[in-house]
Amino acid sequence: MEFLLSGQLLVAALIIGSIYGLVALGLNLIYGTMRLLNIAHGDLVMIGAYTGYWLFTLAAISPVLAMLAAGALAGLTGAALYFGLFRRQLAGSQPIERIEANSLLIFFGISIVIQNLTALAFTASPRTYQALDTLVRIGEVSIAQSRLVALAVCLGLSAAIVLFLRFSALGLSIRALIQHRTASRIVGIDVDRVQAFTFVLGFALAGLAGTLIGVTEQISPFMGFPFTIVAFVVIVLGGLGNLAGGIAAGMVLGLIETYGVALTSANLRSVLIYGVFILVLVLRPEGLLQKRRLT
Amino acid sequence: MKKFVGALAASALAAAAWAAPVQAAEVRIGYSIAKTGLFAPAAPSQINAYNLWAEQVNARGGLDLGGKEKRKIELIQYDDQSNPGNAVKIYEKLITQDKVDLLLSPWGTPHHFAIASVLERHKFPMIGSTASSVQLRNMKPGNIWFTTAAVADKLATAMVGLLQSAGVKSVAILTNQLPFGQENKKFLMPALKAAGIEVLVDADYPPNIKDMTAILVKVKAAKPDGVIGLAYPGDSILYINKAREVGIAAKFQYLLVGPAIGFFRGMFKGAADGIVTLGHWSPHGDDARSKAFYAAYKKKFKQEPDYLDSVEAWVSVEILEQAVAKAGLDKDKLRQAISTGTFDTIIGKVRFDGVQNAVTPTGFLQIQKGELHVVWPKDRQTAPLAPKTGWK
Amino acid sequence: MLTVDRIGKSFGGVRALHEISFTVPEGSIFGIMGANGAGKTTLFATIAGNLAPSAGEVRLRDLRLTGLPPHRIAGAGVARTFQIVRPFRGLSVRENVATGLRFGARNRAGAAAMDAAGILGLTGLEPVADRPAGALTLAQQKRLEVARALATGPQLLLLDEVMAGLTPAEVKEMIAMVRSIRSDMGVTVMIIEHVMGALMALSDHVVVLDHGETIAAGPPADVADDPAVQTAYLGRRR
Amino acid sequence: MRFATPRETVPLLLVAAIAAILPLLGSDYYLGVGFALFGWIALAQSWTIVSGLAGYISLGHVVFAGIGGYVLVLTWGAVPVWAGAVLGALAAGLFALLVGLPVLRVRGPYFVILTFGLAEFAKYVVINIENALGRFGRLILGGPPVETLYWAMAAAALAGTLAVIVTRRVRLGAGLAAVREDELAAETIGVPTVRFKLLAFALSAVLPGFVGALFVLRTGYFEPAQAFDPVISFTIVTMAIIGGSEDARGPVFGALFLVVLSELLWSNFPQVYMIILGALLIGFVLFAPNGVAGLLDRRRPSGGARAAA
Repeated sequence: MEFLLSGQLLVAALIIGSIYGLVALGLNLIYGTMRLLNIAHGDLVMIGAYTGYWLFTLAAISPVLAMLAAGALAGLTGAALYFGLFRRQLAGSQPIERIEANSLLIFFGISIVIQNLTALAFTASPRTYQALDTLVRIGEVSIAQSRLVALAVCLGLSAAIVLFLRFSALGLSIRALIQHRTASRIVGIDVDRVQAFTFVLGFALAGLAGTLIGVTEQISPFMGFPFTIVAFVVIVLGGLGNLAGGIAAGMVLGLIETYGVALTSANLRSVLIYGVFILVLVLRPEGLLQKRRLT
Repeated sequence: MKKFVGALAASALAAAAWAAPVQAAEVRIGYSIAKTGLFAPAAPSQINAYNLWAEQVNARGGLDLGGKEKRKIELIQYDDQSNPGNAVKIYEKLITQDKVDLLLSPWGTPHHFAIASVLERHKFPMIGSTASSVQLRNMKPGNIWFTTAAVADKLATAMVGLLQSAGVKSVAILTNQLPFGQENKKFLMPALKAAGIEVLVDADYPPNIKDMTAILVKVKAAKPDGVIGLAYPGDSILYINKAREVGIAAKFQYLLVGPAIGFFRGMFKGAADGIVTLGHWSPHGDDARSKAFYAAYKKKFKQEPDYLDSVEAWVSVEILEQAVAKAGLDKDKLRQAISTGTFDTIIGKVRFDGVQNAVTPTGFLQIQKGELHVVWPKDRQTAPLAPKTGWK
Repeated sequence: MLTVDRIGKSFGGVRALHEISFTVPEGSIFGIMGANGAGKTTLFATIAGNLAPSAGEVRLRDLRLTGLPPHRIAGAGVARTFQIVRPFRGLSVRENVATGLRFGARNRAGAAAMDAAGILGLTGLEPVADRPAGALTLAQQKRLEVARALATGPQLLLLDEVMAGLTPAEVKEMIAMVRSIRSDMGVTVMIIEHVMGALMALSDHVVVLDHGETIAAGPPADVADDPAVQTAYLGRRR
Repeated sequence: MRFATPRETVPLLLVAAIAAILPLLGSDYYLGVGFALFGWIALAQSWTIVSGLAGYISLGHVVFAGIGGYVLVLTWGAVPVWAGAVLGALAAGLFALLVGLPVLRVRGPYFVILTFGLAEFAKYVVINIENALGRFGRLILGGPPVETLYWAMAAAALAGTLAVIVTRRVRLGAGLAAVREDELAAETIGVPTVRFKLLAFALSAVLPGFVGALFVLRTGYFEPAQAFDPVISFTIVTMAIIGGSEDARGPVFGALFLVVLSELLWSNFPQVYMIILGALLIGFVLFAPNGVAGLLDRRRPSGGARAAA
């Protein structure tokens, strides 16, 4: 059992956890502020992965730069969808449950469209590329550069966003919106502007994370959905709309996954993840790590 | 309401008219394959082979029909959305609506199994390709044949032979939960035991695995001579990345499915050198047929063929072409020709016994300096097996 | 008819109700007063079974209501309206009432067994009977709350601020309606109201709550003179 | 019983007419299309009972079909084929009863993603069971011919359509409509919400169990990842949304529409088909939330079940 003490294992868990955390953060932002259930979230990850692939393959641009382009592209997609589809939905007088249910179906449609447009454009063939693949040794742990970058970027960005939400005026507005939609309108927050910003930010984060994921994983038009699922598990664990809780839950899931698998069998990974997911939803729909003011 | 029903009726009629067979001079050859869904990423290897074949045959003036005439090929392809249920529907449609002259096989074992009953019902012979399972022996012979040489029980025997020749005394087995991986493991475990090869780590993992570090840390600690990864393409890539990171030093490292696909070697360059995988074909021998196929494929698609799927698909059309040249399009004669004939293919002579390929021995490939060589069986070697030395 | 026996309810340490006890006589109109947050609606929710009390119990004649699910309490003949209206928005007014008729009390005796037309007539909703409930004005939705509750054929009707937000003319109509519910249909009524005059005019008995505790009880006139009530409730309100 | 209304007769007659006409076309292909169409109708009607009438949107309905299929292969050879299919249906219903109590306490979007998670959970559990048993996809040889399966599925579609019509008429339907509109108000006026929801959930599971068994018989192959494919759940929801999920017409229209569309498109333009599907879903949710059925009788005030009338 001494392999459990291996630093390699811990680093792996942290990397997975931080990626989960960042991917889920985007989903959580959008759900928290607008109650939109973005089931197409993973497809933004896919777009980010393709951006990284093409920029590297065609122009030899490093994923570190490509991830910014991917974030921008995904953000633009977000802006188009927000102003094209969701702004009107949110401005209407529909009850929140209706918006939630509708958004799930609309995003499902969007997901199908994005996946198949990508398949039309780039074929369904899986693609991969090797960038930043030098091995870095830190003590007994050896790790590919790309994954080290992923760890640093995911942790850094997650922390930056939490700080931004805590200390900037815009961040404050976002938190106000998460806490209480109607009230924030009354106290004079420009709800539309904050929503647009959050929507774009949520999409951009997914795109950016996508580039980091695409360096180490097979890229295909249909790669995104598992990330949507994981992101949902994470934010349900951390509490829908609870941003810091979500980041922590991403880490927890990374640890559960890595050590759970090491202790039992990788076979049980999905049973484990969905088991946790179901239990949390049935017992505490508001999330395990939920503390109202944690954001 | 009336309007709606009217519109529906009209569109249904339009569909019927559109689907009605067109009397054409071409030989109509149909198949279904996963263009969307779970298996979509795997299908292009097979589609490419079909398209290349049709193009070559047409360039030669058409398909030889029993020596009497030559007709150009028209391929009819449908998407089964990775769903075997759809494949059943599509093959029924191909046979009864489109009235195709010949059928090619879909991608994947479940799809082959699913359409077998359709073929049987309509007495329509079809040569299978990308399917492998011990269960295929339960199929009724006569209208479906399988080119595969990689049935799990035979594979297990061959693997033990290969391991023994490489002096491997202990292994770690990592198995994907998908059927082909599990089936392989089922036959491999007793075979290893019988051969006295010790299994130090036995770990299963799910198809959607994202990180293998946990398993590989265990493998590293156990220091086996060999690692047998009963993996699929996605997890094969994951294995290379993580095994390199963790520093798995076994001299024999095997990945079931994945390394035979063109992009795999391009992706890893030196790191994948020494990896052994399933396959019994390589263009690097002295077979002219193989070299021609390889060159044409590479020229047309700007990538290497999949040494497994593209090759199986290509072998199936080679057999079909030769059988049709002998028997024409008559189903009974064709069945007879396929069942009894011996065919020249890029994997050598092929003859069927019941539904199975009775000739081709199970083989293994190894990546050596970025090229895939046949390393087993010994009489078909294009290069001898070499130990894996580090990750470059 | 209804006995509330030392009911208590707290939400995570916050005490919403404490040791509330009273008895509602058969055939009476029984008023509940109190400032916002005094626990009035919580009291109704514990009687109707929407909330489980932390202590004490509620009995309808010999039947212990506490612990029963809400639909069983409705089946026993207790109906309530909601302060913040909850009509079945997608259904028409008639369907709202029909749903009440289809469920509700198990024993519908005498005047309680009114049909849809009668209830729509009584509540003045006949003209809008085929409109979707979500499209009604607030005043109409308040009446629909009453209509749907009546449709369940109750012996005891809990009315939660059915007059809030109505014009004086509408309040007058509502008062008349409540009176006829008691007199014509023989239904006992408990009523929460902020409109003081209306409550005093209607009720035979009044209970005043403050911070979850009973501070006064008795006939309206007596209660209105109670100094505790005046400081705790009236004093603060003006 | 009152006279049947058009919204009740139209779907019944439509299903019956299609069932009668398709075999006359004399081709296995049409039988195959009909089999799929009726399968989808049966699934979407079942879904409507819990998701359309009670408003609990299930994104995991495939779990019932998967269970039905699994029970069929487990009992294959041990009991007659039809007994296996019926056992599959019962098992699906039983499963719904078992998980329903905790699951139906969860509401709104939480319920939606919970049902999805539940279906995936069941899938992975079955995958692990099959692995432990050493089974890697089960082959079923010698099932009933396509004609038999066709009629069985047509019967399932009729049964599903009837189930929705009857449910809407009886007290259960009125109660479910009340639950959909406002669950708290519903229980307060005496609707036994817990029991009704559970009943609706179980009702909506039985037929999919049967359909799932027929699906397996049709392909002759059972593999958990395919039997529990979430795409099936999504397609059911899409059909119900496009058709309109308020009465028995919606699922028939939705299934008919998508099956015809897919026959026209998917085989040749698969990605285009999927893109159109996605766009249609978005369009209907935004502009015609009551689906084709809603468009047909737009003079109706708004969405509401007539069950209570």
